[in-house]
Amino acid sequence: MDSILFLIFAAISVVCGVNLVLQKHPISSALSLVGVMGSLAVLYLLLGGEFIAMAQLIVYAGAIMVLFIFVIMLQNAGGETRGKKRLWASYAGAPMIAAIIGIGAYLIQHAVPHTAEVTFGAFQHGNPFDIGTSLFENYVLPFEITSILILIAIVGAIVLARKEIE
Amino acid sequence: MTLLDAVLFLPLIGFAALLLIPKQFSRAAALIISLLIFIVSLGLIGPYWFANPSGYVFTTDAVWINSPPIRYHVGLDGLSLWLVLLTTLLTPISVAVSWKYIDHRVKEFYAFLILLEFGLIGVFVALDLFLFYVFWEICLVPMYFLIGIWGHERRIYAAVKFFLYTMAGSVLMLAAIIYLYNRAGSFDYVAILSQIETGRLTFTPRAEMLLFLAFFISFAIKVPLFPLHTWLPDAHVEAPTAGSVMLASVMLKMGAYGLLRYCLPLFPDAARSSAPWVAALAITGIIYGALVALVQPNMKKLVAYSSVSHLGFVVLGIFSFTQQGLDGAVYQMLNHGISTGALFMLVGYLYERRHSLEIAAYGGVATPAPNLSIIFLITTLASIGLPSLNNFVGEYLVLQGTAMEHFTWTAFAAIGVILSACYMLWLYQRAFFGKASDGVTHHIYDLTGREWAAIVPLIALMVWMGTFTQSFLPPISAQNARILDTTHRLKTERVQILAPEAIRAR
Amino acid sequence: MPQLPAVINGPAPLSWYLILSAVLFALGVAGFLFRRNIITVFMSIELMLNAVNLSFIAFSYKLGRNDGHIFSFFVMVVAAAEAAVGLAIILTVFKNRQTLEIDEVSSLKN
Amino acid sequence: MNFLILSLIKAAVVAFVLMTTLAYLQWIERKVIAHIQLRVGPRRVGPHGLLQPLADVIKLLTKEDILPSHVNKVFYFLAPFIAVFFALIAISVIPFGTEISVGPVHTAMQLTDLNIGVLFILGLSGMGVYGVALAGWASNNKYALLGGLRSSAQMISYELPMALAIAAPLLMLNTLSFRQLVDAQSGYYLGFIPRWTIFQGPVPQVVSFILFCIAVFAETNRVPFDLPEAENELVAGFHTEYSSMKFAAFFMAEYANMVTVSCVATLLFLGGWQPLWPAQYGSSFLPTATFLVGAALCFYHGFHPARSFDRITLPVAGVVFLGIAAVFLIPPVSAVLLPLFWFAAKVGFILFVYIWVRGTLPRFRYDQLMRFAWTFMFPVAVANLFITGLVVALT
Amino acid sequence: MPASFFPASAEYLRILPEILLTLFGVAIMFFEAVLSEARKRIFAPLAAAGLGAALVGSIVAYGSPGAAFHGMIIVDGFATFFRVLVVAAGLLAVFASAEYLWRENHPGGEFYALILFSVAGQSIMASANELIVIFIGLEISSIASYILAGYLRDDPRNNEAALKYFLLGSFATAFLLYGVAWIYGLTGSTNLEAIRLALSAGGAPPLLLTGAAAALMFVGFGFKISAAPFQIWAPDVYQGAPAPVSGFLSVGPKAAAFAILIRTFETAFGPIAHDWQPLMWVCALATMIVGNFAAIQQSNIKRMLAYSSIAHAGYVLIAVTAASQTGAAAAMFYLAAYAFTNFGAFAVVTHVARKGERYVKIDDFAGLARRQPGMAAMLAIFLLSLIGVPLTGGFFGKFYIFKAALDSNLVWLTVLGLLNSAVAAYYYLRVLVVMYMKDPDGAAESLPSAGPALKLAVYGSAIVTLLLGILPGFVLDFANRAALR
Repeated sequence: MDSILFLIFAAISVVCGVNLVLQKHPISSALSLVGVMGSLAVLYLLLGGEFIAMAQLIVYAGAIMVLFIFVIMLQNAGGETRGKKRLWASYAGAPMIAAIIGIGAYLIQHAVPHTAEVTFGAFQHGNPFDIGTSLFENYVLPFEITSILILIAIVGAIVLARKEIE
Repeated sequence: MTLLDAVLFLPLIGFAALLLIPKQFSRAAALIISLLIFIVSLGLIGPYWFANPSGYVFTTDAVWINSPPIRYHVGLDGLSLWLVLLTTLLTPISVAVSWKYIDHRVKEFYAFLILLEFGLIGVFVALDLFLFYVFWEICLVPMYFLIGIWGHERRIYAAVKFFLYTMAGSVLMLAAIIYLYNRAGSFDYVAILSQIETGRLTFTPRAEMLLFLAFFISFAIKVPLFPLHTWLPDAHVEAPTAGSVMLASVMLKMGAYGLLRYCLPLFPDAARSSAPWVAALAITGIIYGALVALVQPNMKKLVAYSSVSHLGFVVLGIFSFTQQGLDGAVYQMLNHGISTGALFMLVGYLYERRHSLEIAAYGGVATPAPNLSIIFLITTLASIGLPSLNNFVGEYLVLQGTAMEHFTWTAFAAIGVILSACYMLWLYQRAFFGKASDGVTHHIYDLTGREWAAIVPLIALMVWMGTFTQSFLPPISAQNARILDTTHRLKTERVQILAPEAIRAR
Repeated sequence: MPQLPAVINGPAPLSWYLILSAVLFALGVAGFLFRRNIITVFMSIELMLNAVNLSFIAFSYKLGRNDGHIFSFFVMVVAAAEAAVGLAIILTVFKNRQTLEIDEVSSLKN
Repeated sequence: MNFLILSLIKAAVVAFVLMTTLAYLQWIERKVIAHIQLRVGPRRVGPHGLLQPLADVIKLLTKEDILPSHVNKVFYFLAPFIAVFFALIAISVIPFGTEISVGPVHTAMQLTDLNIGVLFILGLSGMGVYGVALAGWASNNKYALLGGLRSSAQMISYELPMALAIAAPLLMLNTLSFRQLVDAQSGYYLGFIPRWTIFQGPVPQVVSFILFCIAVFAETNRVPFDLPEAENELVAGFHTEYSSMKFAAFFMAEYANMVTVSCVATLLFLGGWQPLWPAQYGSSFLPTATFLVGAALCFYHGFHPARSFDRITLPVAGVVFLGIAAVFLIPPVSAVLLPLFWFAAKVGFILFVYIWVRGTLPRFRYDQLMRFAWTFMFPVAVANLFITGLVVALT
Repeated sequence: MPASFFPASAEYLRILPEILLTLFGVAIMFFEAVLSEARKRIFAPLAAAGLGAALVGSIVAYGSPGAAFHGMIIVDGFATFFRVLVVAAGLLAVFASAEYLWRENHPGGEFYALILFSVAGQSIMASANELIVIFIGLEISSIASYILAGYLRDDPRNNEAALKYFLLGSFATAFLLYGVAWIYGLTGSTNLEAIRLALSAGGAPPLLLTGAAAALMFVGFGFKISAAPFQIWAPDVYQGAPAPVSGFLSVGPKAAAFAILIRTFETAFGPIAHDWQPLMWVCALATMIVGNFAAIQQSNIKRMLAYSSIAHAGYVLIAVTAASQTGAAAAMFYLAAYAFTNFGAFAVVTHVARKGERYVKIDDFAGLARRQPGMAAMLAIFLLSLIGVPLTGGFFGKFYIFKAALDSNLVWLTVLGLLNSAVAAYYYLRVLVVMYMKDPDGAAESLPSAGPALKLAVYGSAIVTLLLGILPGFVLDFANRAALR
């Protein structure tokens, strides 16, 4: 069942990922990405990451991607036109990517012990309590400095996007 | 704090002072400063006047940077003594010749000139490889500006070419210096030399050859040796008179000085094994320079190519590995400094009057300017190597020294002497004799008092050096003997490592 | 968490997860390199970050510690900040040029 | 397979109840609004218009499904599905009552008890924006687009104070599972003040409750925050181009969301199915009493001569109420139904407030709405969270 | 609440500079909101005060060295060196931009706040001892930099710079993260010391994988330091960004990126140094060559300086390739010298460019020596230092780097590097030529004299450049003592 679930959602995510790359219109790409994120959230659950799966939904799918869609809608730009310059990409791109993936997969297959298997429920430290404990004990510094990051993002978005007030 | 430190740092102080002094006084200030430096520097002769000390005098050895241990280590020996004096002498003269010639951005001009003096003196007195390199590079900057700002039409091209050639050579030298430091654990020239002499520091032949080449190429560019000389005519032609004087008289000597000071003692085996090749290049340079000078329509270019030829003698002498050859080479360095410096000044005088460097624009100058003609003639003869004038002594010694070891070299080199007579006399004939054209009679006037004052010391020195050789030669010979001693001993006895006592016993 | 009966619990090898992560990462790279719409390019980067997160979580499972979860949490936060700023930048570009074609944003150079 | 069957049964029950609720919520709303406006509301179809929802459904199903020619077809079809999917799936983590035992089966009155239930709800509510945004965009119509943009902006903006408002009680209760949340609110101060979050020490979460309520009004695009659908400005907002079932889907999503957030508010702040006062003071008789009163009213009005219309329906309703009141007195059944009653009562109250507000408050202007979110809601929520956190940390 | 929950006060002391920077940044944002337009001149002094406080803070923090927050950061000489360096870079940026912002009609506290935050990020990078902190620090610095690069949002050049910087920067970050993920998976830790232990222990993970992970991380770092072949963003960004920002970008983030590069590769990946050295070798060489040969062809001075800064990254990579303590020390010294030199050059460019940055061609510097001899002389000093002429900091920097390289027997890299630096002289000289040897273009409008703050930045940089060239001992000794291992 675990592997079946994995295969289903892996397939969804890969199909969505390919779709993201192939779709001409950004909105289609954006929704494909949401699809990837959603299926990844399920995979996180399979790996025992309850909190992170929800964070994936809330932060990524629910906030970041909405922002993307928002901007795409604001600009209301059409699909991209076919450029001559990138023609080589359409011929060389796919085999190249396939080759890279192949090599990577081969490496990984040989690097990770075959005994390592994922059983649903075997990993118990992904719940909010454990995450919170780690976050506020070991990782309190990164957590705190992340606030600077967010502050910057706020300031930056305001600096760049606000309307000029006469 | 010794006298030498004072001589070294006075120009730097002078440079700063010049920058601060108001524009209208800068000429006078530059003259006063450079004269003051010259007078102070005369004191350097002291030890050699009373005795002929072996080794370094006026040494200062202080820490500059802790790690890596870079020291402010300066000292004077027979080799550097005269070169320092040549520098300090030519600087006020350069100031004097530029008095009218330089009419814009006067203050900067003199500032750069004095800064150049600082670098040059530094090069000649540094006893720390790193310090040497620093001064070596410092010389580059003011000269670059002197050529680039106050030069003639193609000044920018010439300045950049000059800079890049020298820079390219010197980076290799830097690599070699660092490598030496890594092997010897010190930048101190004296320490490294003693390590090499005592056999504590040895190189594989290949490494030694590479190190030698790294230094050699850098120096050869500066000398300049035959295929690396192409920057020189450009730089000379485009430089203002004072720049040409400093360039020809002192800066070219940096290369030869480097060969003597570093290439030979530090890498004797490599130097000796490459001597035939170097000599071949030097002879090629002598003949090539002379031939090209022969066909030059441009006076300054002619003098420039004659420099290539003359410096060929210097290199030939150095790589003859004989006492006479080395003495001659050093003497020739000084001679060339004085006679070619004088030639450039005189050409500069002509240019100030006629505003042309083409030989064809002159002719019959002797009529409106007899005194100028006479001075030019003396200088020409000195440059040719007329006996009793200075160049004769140098060339003779070089040829003699070379002949002792390799007679064929001498035979070829002698052709250069003959050719030099041809091109110099032909130049004199074309420029000073014949019927004076309107342009010449209208513009040419005789020497002014300032011009006299600038040229007379050089003429006097030509005669003095040509006749009273012994006033100058002893310190040089002593130093050269030491260099030769090092290289010989190492050549013959390098097989076994010598104890320091054994060396001292010699 | 409701537990599934053991009968239908068939484990999946961990390396599958990692390979999936690599595949998604490569897809992201491909999107970045081959796409010309600025927003799509940016989304490709997000896809790469997601792939990285999957790796983190998978490794976390392997190591039996939750550090990886924390890391991917930070990655999400950073991605959010990046998205806010990045989209603001894209908006300014669009405002001044009226285009989202990356090839047309090349007024610099000589 | 026990688990699966049980889950299916529960899902079926929940789905049926939810659908019915949604349908009748609409009816109730129309009735309440009508009464607020001194009208009578629907009463043509069935007694008191009770069959109106049914009629509406039939109408929507049989209406012509218009597919405008200029829309982006894929997303145009996808949008309502997304909206309704995320709206309905959220209910799966909501518990309605305590655990029950029917014969050998022991189960919770809840589809699934995630230990991250609150996060799940938050996540889904974030996903709900997609339906709205996509609908607006896919319609390829400027009113729809503006409506879509507005409502997504609004939902994003208000999600923040909502999440912060939720965080405060979570800090006190220290769990993310809805069931445990409710359990943590059991008990009474001084024997009669319920330990609901809005009353619980050390920091009674009144402020966050209010904030939450305001935020969810905006989240669900309800008056006074229904700018995206402002008829006089934007026709009908993002669903301008939708008709028949697809329109119904949006409609259903909106009401489902209302129900969900009401449930969440109940669970988080109002103690879930915990009674208002302890059983020893007779709280378990309240349902019976209520329905008795209801029955009495029905009978009173039914037999009132002025109400000739209701001569049959009201007495029937009264009889039904009487029956219900009786059911609440049967001990084993009442154990199951009492929590349900309390839960439904609280949710119903909040839903009533929704309708009440709609009937009384005017609409915001768009800039007011956004400014309100960022300059009032957000700072207050942060301050509340900060104070709560501080107090919790210190005690 | 357990007492151990709160870190000890010494640990807070160790992040004092970051705390100060953040506080001042927030204060500026606060005043931005409440102050009237007329009072907005206080932002620059306030930011300078913040940076000054951070400077003191870094030194105070150095008073209690050691790791803090569960080994997330470590305060040692290395960290302090780079902290001081990035704070100084920020200080220069503040001085150079005060006038610029008024000139471009964009005065505002956000700019300074972003500089402070960016510096805080770099400061975190300097002291980070853990990959996640490195990552977050890097992002803080980068995101602030993206915004700064596009700060004048109505200027299409700014937009383009910001966009390219942002897209390529985020792309690189993803690679970095993927590398981090693998390192975490392979070694079970993200703490640099722990990684080092894991890699040197008996059961070290397969080299192929650690190597691949390290390479992925290097892609990320390589982008930030603009090493070839990841340098493509740099010219566009430096050309398009506001001149003082370009100066800042070429200095602060770069130095901090080198700090983490050195710390990561020499601490964590030290055990596999022999395996990454060849790669670094190639990268260093390629970086120098790309930078120098592209710079020769430029006519825009900002673009030229961008390529030159790529080339300089190549020189520093030589020191990194050396993988030794002297190498690290040399890189530190070089970065210090380079920071002041390059920033100074950009500051002069800022001044000459004038409103709207219309005069950024090299030819626009014609006759600068006549018009403003002081500025010209300073730029000459900076250019000479970039060439590596003695008595300037650049010279000693190059010297130490090549010395370190020779120490590690990288003879050919040294020789090629030196030849590269000779090539580089060519394009720097071109600017000198134009400034000193060409007459000013008659059409160019007159150049107002620089304001005091800009002058302070320019002259200050020049003084430090010269100081590092004449008395490098102090800085070098510190670097030597502080260098890792």
